[in-house]
Amino acid sequence: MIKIVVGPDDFDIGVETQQVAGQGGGAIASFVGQVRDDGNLASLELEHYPAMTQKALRQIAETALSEWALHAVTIVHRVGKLAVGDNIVLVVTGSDHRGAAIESCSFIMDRLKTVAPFWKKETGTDGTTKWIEERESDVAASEKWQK
Amino acid sequence: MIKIVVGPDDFDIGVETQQVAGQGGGAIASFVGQVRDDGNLASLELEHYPAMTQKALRQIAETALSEWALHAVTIVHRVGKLAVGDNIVLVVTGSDHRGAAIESCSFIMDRLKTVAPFWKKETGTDGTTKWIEERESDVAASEKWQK
Amino acid sequence: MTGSLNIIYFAWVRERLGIDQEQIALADGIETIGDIVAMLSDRGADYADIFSDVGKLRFALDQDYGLPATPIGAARELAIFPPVTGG
Amino acid sequence: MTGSLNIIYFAWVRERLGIDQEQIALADGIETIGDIVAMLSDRGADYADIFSDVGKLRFALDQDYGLPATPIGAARELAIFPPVTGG
Repeated sequence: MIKIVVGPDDFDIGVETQQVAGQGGGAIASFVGQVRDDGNLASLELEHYPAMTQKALRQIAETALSEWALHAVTIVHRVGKLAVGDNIVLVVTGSDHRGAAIESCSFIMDRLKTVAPFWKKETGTDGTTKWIEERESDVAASEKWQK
Repeated sequence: MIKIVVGPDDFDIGVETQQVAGQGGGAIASFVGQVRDDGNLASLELEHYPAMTQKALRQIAETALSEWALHAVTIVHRVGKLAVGDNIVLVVTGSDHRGAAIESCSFIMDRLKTVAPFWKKETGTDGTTKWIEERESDVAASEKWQK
Repeated sequence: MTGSLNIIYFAWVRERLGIDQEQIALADGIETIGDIVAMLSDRGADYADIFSDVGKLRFALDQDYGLPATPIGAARELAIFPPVTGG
Repeated sequence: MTGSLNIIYFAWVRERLGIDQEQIALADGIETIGDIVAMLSDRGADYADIFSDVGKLRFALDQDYGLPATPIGAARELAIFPPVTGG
């Protein structure tokens, strides 16, 4: 079962993991990404490409389901204006085996970071704005899954 | 910050991940292991070595903290009688970077499986009991972290 | 090949252009994503600044990633944006 | 070296012995975990069944893992149990 949610609303990791666990298995891995305080960040604006986002996330989830023995994949990604400490992204995977659950969760995050059409714009405490740039480490993390 | 809980009580992944997130970072990985229904399992009894369990789990958490840049590690492991679908174990790690969070979560689970003094005894739907045996795949998963 | 294509911009590309989309006519000789980008780049100095370095841009044709060499074919929407930074 | 040692059993070792712990006197010549296990194994056929194959057992001396060759030293508690299966 694949569940993809993209929108402004916050998520509840308890509810989402329980839903994935309910699909069977017994091994549930999850990852939460939050707005990190780098010392002078006031807020973060997440823009996306609505017509493509669902499609891109679904393709990532389907690839995960074809590569690992999973019962369920949930991806939630927020858009709009977020504050320091707010949730941004949640990935939950359910499997019979912890290795499959954890690895596929890691794969989904790495792919999402380099493929899903989201862009972050930071507003600093001094009022200046800045579009976040792609990080080489994210590109490398995503490429390591290519065989 | 290290938090270790061993006891009969269930845990709340929402509460535990929030606590880890509150220690800073922005990348929170978690793993939940539940009692898996293999078709004829009635219940599971988890025995442990109380004097050693806390110590063994703390050592694993400390190793994780020394190997990865983490803000917090939480390990919760239940003991006593559990039913199919019940939570057994929770590991939550918090870091600035998702790689560190996910890898250390995986490391802690692999180590816990082969080092922490817990033993599982299954009672089948036909009333027979059986001590679970060590799995080669768990030993291999644990050994792959040795450098 | 003639027809029209909707071009849609995101993030700093959108901000610097001041528009989020435009409809363009596909003149003869415009076959690939690269041809479109060259055409945009030729509009003036501001456009050249944004579009001359394709390495800084990513492209999606009808919501699938494409490269400068990817043919437009019968696609209806070309998105041009910086490398993604979600998650 | 003389003294006493508390031996504590878990899981099927505990169940098959029917006791969860016992106090033993450390006679001369008992220096290592392996010496203790050999002594237990010598108690009779049931004990031999449980303790003769050290590969099926794990040992902790004062709550730290030990091997058959590990010296008892001043330890106060030896735990003998099957490979762990938690998580």
